[in-house]
Amino acid sequence: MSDATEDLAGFRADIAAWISANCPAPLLGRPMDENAIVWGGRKWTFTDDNQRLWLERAVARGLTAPRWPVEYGGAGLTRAQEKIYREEMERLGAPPPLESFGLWMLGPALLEFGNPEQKAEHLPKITRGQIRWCQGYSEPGAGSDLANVQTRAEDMGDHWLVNGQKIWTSYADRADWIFALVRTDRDAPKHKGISFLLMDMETPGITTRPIRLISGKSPFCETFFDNVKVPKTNLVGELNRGWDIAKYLLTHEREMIGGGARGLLGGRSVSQILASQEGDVLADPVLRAETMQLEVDALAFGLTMERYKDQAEAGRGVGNASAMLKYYGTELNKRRYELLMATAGSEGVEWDGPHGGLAPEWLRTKANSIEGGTTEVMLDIIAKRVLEMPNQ
Amino acid sequence: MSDATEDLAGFRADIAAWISANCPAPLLGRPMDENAIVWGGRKWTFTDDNQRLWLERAVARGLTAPRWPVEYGGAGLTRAQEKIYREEMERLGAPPPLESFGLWMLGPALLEFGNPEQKAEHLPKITRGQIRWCQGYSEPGAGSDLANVQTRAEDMGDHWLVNGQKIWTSYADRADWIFALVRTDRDAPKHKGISFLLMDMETPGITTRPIRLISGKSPFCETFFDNVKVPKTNLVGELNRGWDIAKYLLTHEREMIGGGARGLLGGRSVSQILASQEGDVLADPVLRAETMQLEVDALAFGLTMERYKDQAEAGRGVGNASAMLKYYGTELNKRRYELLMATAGSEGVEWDGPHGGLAPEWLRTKANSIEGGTTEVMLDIIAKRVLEMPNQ
Amino acid sequence: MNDMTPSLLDTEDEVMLRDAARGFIADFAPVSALRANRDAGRAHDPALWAEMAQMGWTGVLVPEDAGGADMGHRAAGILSEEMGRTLAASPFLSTAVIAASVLRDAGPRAHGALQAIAAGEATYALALDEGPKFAPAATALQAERQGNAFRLSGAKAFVADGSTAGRILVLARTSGMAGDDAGLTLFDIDAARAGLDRQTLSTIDSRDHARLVFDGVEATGDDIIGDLDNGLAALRPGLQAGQAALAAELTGLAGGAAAITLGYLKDRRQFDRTIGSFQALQHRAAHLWSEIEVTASAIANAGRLLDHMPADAGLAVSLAKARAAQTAKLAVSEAVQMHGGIGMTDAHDIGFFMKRARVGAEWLGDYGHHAAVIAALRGF
Amino acid sequence: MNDMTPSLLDTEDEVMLRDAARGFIADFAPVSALRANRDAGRAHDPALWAEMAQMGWTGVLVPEDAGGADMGHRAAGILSEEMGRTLAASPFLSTAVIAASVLRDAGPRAHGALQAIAAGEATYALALDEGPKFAPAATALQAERQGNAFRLSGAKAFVADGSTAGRILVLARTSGMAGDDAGLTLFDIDAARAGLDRQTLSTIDSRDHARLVFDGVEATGDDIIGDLDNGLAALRPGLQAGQAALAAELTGLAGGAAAITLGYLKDRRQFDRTIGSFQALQHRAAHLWSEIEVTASAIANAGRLLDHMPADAGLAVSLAKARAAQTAKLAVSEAVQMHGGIGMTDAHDIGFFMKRARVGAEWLGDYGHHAAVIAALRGF
Repeated sequence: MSDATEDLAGFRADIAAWISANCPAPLLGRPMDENAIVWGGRKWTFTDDNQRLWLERAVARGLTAPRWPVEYGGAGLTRAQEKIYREEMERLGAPPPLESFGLWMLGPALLEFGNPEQKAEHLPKITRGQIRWCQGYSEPGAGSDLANVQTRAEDMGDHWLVNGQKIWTSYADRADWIFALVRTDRDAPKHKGISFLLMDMETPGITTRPIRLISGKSPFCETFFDNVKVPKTNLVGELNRGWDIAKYLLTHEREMIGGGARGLLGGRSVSQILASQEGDVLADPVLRAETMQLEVDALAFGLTMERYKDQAEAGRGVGNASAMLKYYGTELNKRRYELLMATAGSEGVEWDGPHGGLAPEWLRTKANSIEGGTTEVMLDIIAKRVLEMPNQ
Repeated sequence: MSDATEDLAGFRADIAAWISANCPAPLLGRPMDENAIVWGGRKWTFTDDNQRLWLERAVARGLTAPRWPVEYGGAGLTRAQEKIYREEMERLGAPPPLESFGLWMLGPALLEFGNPEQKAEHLPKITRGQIRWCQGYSEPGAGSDLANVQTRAEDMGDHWLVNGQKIWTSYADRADWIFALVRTDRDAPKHKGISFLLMDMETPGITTRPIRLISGKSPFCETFFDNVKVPKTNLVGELNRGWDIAKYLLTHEREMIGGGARGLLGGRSVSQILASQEGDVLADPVLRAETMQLEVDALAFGLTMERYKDQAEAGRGVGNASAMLKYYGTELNKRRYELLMATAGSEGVEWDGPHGGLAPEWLRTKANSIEGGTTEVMLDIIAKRVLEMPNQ
Repeated sequence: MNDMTPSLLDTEDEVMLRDAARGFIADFAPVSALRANRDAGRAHDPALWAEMAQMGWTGVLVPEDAGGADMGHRAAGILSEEMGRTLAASPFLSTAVIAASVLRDAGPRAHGALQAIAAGEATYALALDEGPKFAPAATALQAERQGNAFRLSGAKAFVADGSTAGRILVLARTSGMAGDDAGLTLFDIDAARAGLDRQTLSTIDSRDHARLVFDGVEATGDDIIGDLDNGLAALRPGLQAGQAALAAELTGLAGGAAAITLGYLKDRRQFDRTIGSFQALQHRAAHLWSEIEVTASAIANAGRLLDHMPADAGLAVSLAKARAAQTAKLAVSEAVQMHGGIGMTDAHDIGFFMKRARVGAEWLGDYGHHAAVIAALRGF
Repeated sequence: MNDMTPSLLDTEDEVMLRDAARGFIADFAPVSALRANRDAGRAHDPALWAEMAQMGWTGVLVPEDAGGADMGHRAAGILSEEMGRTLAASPFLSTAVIAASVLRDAGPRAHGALQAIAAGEATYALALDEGPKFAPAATALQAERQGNAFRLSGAKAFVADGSTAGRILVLARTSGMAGDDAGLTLFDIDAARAGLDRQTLSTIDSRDHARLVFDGVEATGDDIIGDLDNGLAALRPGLQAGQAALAAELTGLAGGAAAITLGYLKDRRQFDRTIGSFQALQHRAAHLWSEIEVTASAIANAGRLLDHMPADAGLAVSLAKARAAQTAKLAVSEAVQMHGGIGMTDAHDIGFFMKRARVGAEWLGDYGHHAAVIAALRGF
């Protein structure tokens, strides 16, 4: 056993012991439904004290952001350590102490593109769950054409004046701050002239309106900007180079969405769920063959996620190939829920039947292949940028 | 029962009696393999006297071309009668007395576009199996772009002078005449300036070379034209309007190819074949589910072929929707043979194993979705012409 | 399927019926009507049902001597298809198709019931499945004999139109065990009968579905349709008619979703061009259209065979339902995906198609069930 | 699969091995070599095998003390993948992978055999299946005891490298009945032994496959690998190694077919544009690339587990073979279709990929077999 391997084995034992000692027992092994997620932020109320306690302890150890530097409230883990941490969390049934767009999206962007003041100001509030962020990319009518940004920020000397409208801003009605793409040069080509701006949602002139989805839920909002004054210091990275940050985050988001098979499933595969259900639904050769196919594809895709993460870690960038993870992962997730609905039969079509929130989750998965870049855009990216297929 | 229905019942009885009385018993129920087909023509030799006898009797009754006018050697049947004729042929296990490109392709073109002399000259020789035709459409490098005709026919006053090369000419090495698209106006737009020309393959300057396919067979040839002199009267339809005839025949061909599930299968479905085989290959849920799906789709497609034929007969043209028949039928046929290969296991991969010519036929089906317009071209046609989707 | 099958083309009468139905439904039951019903918390609009009765649709399968139009199963399929195009909600399938098909074989006693259906005065629900999958023989609900009467006890899990129908056709076990084909009896009872608890389910298609709990509900021999212990035979015509009509509805639904999507693709611009000009979307739209065309043939065939050779229609009916379930699934998947974000919003109609397609795929037997029926009939 | 699984990334050594293999194969075993073999009526070129021995490939799984390079299963997979890219034909899989894996567990007696493999002097074939589908337990070929010896009688239907191999690993029944897992014994015999008739099969992939008929072939206890009546256990390491390497070959084949096709799409013009600019083809090419990427992970994983935790590698091996069979099928279907007419001609190479993919999909278990193994291991 090499030294590195030995160190990791030690780390595994330590972290497992820490989780066991610190995660309140009532939280262990609970299904990860919507209500079990801790999002944090000014408006947040914990559903119980255990959640609060677990968050506080994780914050103290830096484990809300395991790989971020310790100075910003992270734990400074290596990729291998982080993987072990997540494995042990899953094995012990401990829920993530905190989830947020700050952790997933803004933090990585600031770590890469932010200046020291911005990092010091925003990152600790994210790791401590004090500020909840939302993302302002899409605009009405622009759809997949993200670079078609019409919301404009005018340079008024001592501040930016923002006017326009965003759509698909996740939980904007519950978020404290927004990171958004705004147009700062209207004469430049589409992908130039975009900047990356941070705004406090309490700034006068910002209003939000939830969008009701086909699942009956409203996780997204429309967000309106009417003469919103934003400090000049809230611009991240270079002026008019916001598209670079957006691309960086899109790649990041794709990997994340591609890997997502959370929700009702928890860590379980569809086959495990079906095998545990009453009545032998898999006696039907059609459903059985589909389940086998899904199992085969999901196992292979899980390995692929690991391989790509290892590759990114090894410093060999994943780049445009992340489009594949997003494409494959989201299509797989849709198949997963189609199969669950098919096996649930008439019980599955109730909004609140014996299978709990299956129907809304099923409908929710239909957005997987749209948000963060549609399946069609991902295939275009693979064809044009990975395979270098011609335009004419 | 209406008069029409009564008449048809009478026709069914008559034709069944005629088939029983005239088709030599040894031909009944034989598998329709390659060697069982009668193609006719100057170079033809019957494999046995029964084939010759059956052809002669069918010719006498006009039944090599059931729907053609009696004056050209047809039987003048209605669509409903023809359908009954084919049903009874299949039920009694009688083979078609004659197959040929003349019957399938050139005849319909001449009936629609030919002048009286051309009809009188060529149609009877087709129905009697005296002349075997081949088709000269494709050219090297043109692929799906059939209108990209480079073979040219120059007007030399008293004759056409033809130079160029055709590819995918079916059995050109065994055919007596060829119908071909030739360019007669090099300055006109691509689809104009093409004419439809008939040529005797014995004319000096025409040579052929068989193309060996991945199946090991050579049903197609390259055909070369080197200063070939062709009588002016061999042009069908209007000068430079040959594309109209080609389109008419392409539609016709598509319907024909789409409907084709002949060869080894005879009239049997894949499920019937599999159910009759030793060992329960369908105990495997994967193969079972695939067989079920194929059965469902094949039954529904068979009904669709009937519906479209009825529609054409009712005078409501099928038009561009024929692209769907071609697309769906050929893709279905490929699935059929993939399934047969999968169930045959290692026996299927022998060129000449226990499943006879399965492997070559399987490979042959791969051309189904290429010849007569590729699947991609068919989908383009449906999208642009049936669904009227935009170009930009 | 059989060389005597009549042509699958619509007759002139059928073309007229389809045109009339499409026009009427566009006016009186567009998708916005389903939305209005949903928002008002009602499963369907009685005024629409009254209009359908006026036009003779409620009597589409009722004999003329009972006041029906007796147009036949192909006609019922055409009406269902047109209703499917806009997701028009009504008790049509449960009442005018299933119940009418069961009752017209039930002899003179059912004359009044058929008259009431044709007149639009009676509505029916079929209480059949007790678990999440279609399985008539699995019926366990007991009809216990007490002298001349029966007491029905048990639960039906998923009854379409179950909370609003005036009458219930309920399959109950009078002998044998759950799983036996024999020993089942079909009862036709008033939904208001004592001991029957109807629990409305909140389902994704915003239609009326209910769980029915029978707690000693009384029935007599007069309530039996067909023969004691032979209820499956009495039910078969209704089941087949219902499966064929539901398949037609799903095919109409697929066509409706495809048409809305095609309109969107021709209209919507992105990346400086109409998205309908992207070849990848064109090929997928063309494939979807092809699937719908092929399924339409199976729908027409099922209607024709039920009209002309009902004893041999089993394969055709299962073929129609199997194909329709898959085609509708493809259509709504493509429709929602091609709409992008807007299709995910409740404000857009396309989501309704996806929800109804899922319910329709399950009800009266899913793809796997019908594919297995076909496999059995085809001998493998 | 397991949280201790080593990284699936190629190590530096593996990257070098792959590069070297690709270069060598491009020079010495391009697709044209397969064509030349086929046209010459020979299954593979002994000169190529000698070169492979020179480079240590024949000893990739042979321990160093027997003269092997002992590079492991991941390395064998990389070599197989590269051979798959050009359809390089050799006895590599039968000999260097399957036989070497079986023999290295067979104790000191097999030392000489392993030396001969590493030196490129011995070639092996595995005589297993007696019917058209992979089914070791179905073995019926009898090894009848006669004193200290056995007499083998029966037939093996489809033996890869069966007509050219110098030695045969043959699974025979020493007790029990066809279908029993127990009662099988694995023999290692000289192919020249009396009573063994080798009938060369003409197969679509132009490789060596034979039907082997055993008519009282004599074997002794010394010829037994592993334990009497426990042949499946002795065979397992070879089977798993072979399945993983065959899966790697098929994935390389898929990648090779995709690369040729991509080149064609970028080159070929039609309708006045490069056909690779058609979006429908682009999306299909992108999908195919995605499938190959995902399968490549399963291949790497199978190799890693065979190297590091062979006792737990069953799921990983079946996953690799299941994915590879389907991916190769998709790749060759798309490749042939996208080539159009030219792809149908024997003069073009792409057809060879389709033919080998079909053979590889069947050999050592098809998709359905391995998917069922996975289902069983995953508890459903």
